[in-house]
Amino acid sequence: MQKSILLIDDDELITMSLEMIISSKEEFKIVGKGHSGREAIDFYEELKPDLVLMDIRMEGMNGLEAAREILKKHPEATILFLTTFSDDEYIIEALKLGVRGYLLKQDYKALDTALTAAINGQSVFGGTIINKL
Amino acid sequence: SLLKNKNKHLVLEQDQQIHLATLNERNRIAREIHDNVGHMLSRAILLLGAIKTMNSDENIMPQLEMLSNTLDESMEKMRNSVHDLRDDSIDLAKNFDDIIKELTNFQVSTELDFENNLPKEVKFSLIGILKEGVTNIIKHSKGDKVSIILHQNRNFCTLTISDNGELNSDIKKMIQSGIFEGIGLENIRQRANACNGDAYFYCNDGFTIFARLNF
Amino acid sequence: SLLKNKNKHLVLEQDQQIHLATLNERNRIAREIHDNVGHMLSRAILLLGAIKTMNSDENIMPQLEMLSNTLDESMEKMRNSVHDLRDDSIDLAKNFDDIIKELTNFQVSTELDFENNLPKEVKFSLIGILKEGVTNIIKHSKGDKVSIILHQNRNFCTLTISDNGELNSDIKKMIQSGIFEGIGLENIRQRANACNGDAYFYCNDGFTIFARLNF
Ligand SMILES: Nc1ncnc2c1ncn2[C@@H]1O[C@H](COP(=O)(O)OP(=O)(O)OP(=O)(O)O)[C@@H](O)[C@H]1O
Ligand SMILES: Nc1ncnc2c1ncn2[C@@H]1O[C@H](COP(=O)(O)OP(=O)(O)OP(=O)(O)O)[C@@H](O)[C@H]1O
Ligand SMILES: [K+]
Ligand SMILES: [Mg+2]
Ligand SMILES: [Mg+2]
Ligand SMILES: [Mg+2]
Repeated sequence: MQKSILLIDDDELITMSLEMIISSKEEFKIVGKGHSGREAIDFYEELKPDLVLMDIRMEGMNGLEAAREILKKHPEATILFLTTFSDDEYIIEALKLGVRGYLLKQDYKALDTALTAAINGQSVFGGTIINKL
Repeated sequence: SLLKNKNKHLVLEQDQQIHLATLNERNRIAREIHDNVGHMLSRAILLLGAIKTMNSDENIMPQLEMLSNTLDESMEKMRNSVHDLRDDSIDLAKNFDDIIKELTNFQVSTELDFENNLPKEVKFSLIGILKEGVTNIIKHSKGDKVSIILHQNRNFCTLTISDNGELNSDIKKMIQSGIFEGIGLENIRQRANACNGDAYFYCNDGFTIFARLNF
Repeated sequence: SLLKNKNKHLVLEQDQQIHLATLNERNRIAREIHDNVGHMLSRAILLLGAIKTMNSDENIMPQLEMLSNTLDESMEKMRNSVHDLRDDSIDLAKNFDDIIKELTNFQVSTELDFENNLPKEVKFSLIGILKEGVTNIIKHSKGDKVSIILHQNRNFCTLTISDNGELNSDIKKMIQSGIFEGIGLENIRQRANACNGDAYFYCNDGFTIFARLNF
């Protein structure tokens, strides 16, 4: 069974690129693309994807707030953040929220391993996959 | 006196302020580069990843690969710069070196034995003391040799700055009495005191500053 | 006195040193980023140009074009950052703003009328004077209103800092006699003097600092 993925980033070039890369893999399909924290929440309700891949820094409602909202209603949701740098502050925040971790946007080579690991309940921190925290 | 006290306050705060100003500036720049250039580069790298996935023209594959490496390297370089920017540690060796370099007309021997784990305030004080000592040598010494020795122990360190210029007897008396003309030597003592230590001045065979700082 | 003189020297040098330290740091970083990241980026842009020429896969042409734009933009952003880094101008408005923000418990009215072409030393002195004045208000004033007025003329400017807190008679006498407890007001006068100007203190209806700086 293909795993369904929701992509959220305020930069359309990023969601387009990620879609091109992820759709080329057999095991995944992109079910939605959004560009704000608000859309992340709405699309999650509507699509119930296997995984949300979401930018942290967005105008208006940022990724951290959107994740908090989604997880409040759906503690089982699998969310991975997208960042530009591995930033300690984000890692700590993400940990506190209960998301599965974060990925560097530019680290697209590690993408499918990371997505699979996260969907299987493992934690992903930058290129590192951790079994249980 | 009151004014003297104010003076002490000022000197001790100055080091701290200069360091803080430098740090603030660094952080501002780090943030700016991080937000602007970093964002652009990461989207370029990701887009190129997408292009490589889609591309069906075998001929350009090696060039796309080279481009990929170049962009990765740019990101790496930028990250390192930004990381350097965020590092607020004080490079004691570098600071000592810069000050010692000013002694162009002296034959200098150094023995600097310390770890970079010295507390920040101790580093500030050591740099301040060395700076005053070296300024005095350039301004006042009649000698031609200088020796600078820094030793670190478990919970204290000592800094010795000596030169071989003989002092005239008036100045010897003045220094032995603890009354100084300027505020240089007084500042050295205050910096040592600020680190629960003390400073001593000797006028045999030239002039020697010996400071002990505790941590 | 000698010590007083040293003090003056120290205060005036401090502003300069902090600014210099900041500038040095900026330039170091600007050079590093420019040399490293800039070099890499220009390689990438060149390589991409070659790829676009060679490419025969129509499907990826739009993406290659987008990548091209992204890289150009990265270069532009980097250039701007580096350029900003090299800019050694002092933003007087920003500095005034930061200091005035500290007056959280006062109702503040400002009238800042100046051009950014003020000489650098005048800007330093104005910032220093405002800082001392604001610190004093926070520390000593019994009032709740502050007014800050800066006027620039062809070859001089004036800065007025007033608050409506009444002074007790002892302090009034002290200030009128020109003998100050701390070094704050003395520093204000020295900063004004350093710009061929002077500072005056008035204790009617609260406390007012009036400084005139020439250039
Ligand atoms: N290395 C030295 N060789 C010879 N004389 C020295 C040396 N260091 C200090 N002195 C003498 O000790 C005096 C006091 O030094 P201090 O640093 O306190 O004051 P200063 O150098 O005269 O002035 P300031 O440091 O305030 O600019 C000096 O004036 C000088 O006569
Ligand atoms: N805005 C003010 N309101 C009331 N009193 C003031 C005000 N500004 C200064 N003073 C009085 O004038 C005195 C001298 O000020 P000055 O800034 O010279 O010294 P200080 O603030 O006491 O100490 P320092 O500035 O050296 O830390 C102060 O002690 C205070 O009594
Ligand atoms: K697919
Ligand atoms: Mg974003
Ligand atoms: Mg001296
Ligand atoms: Mg004061």
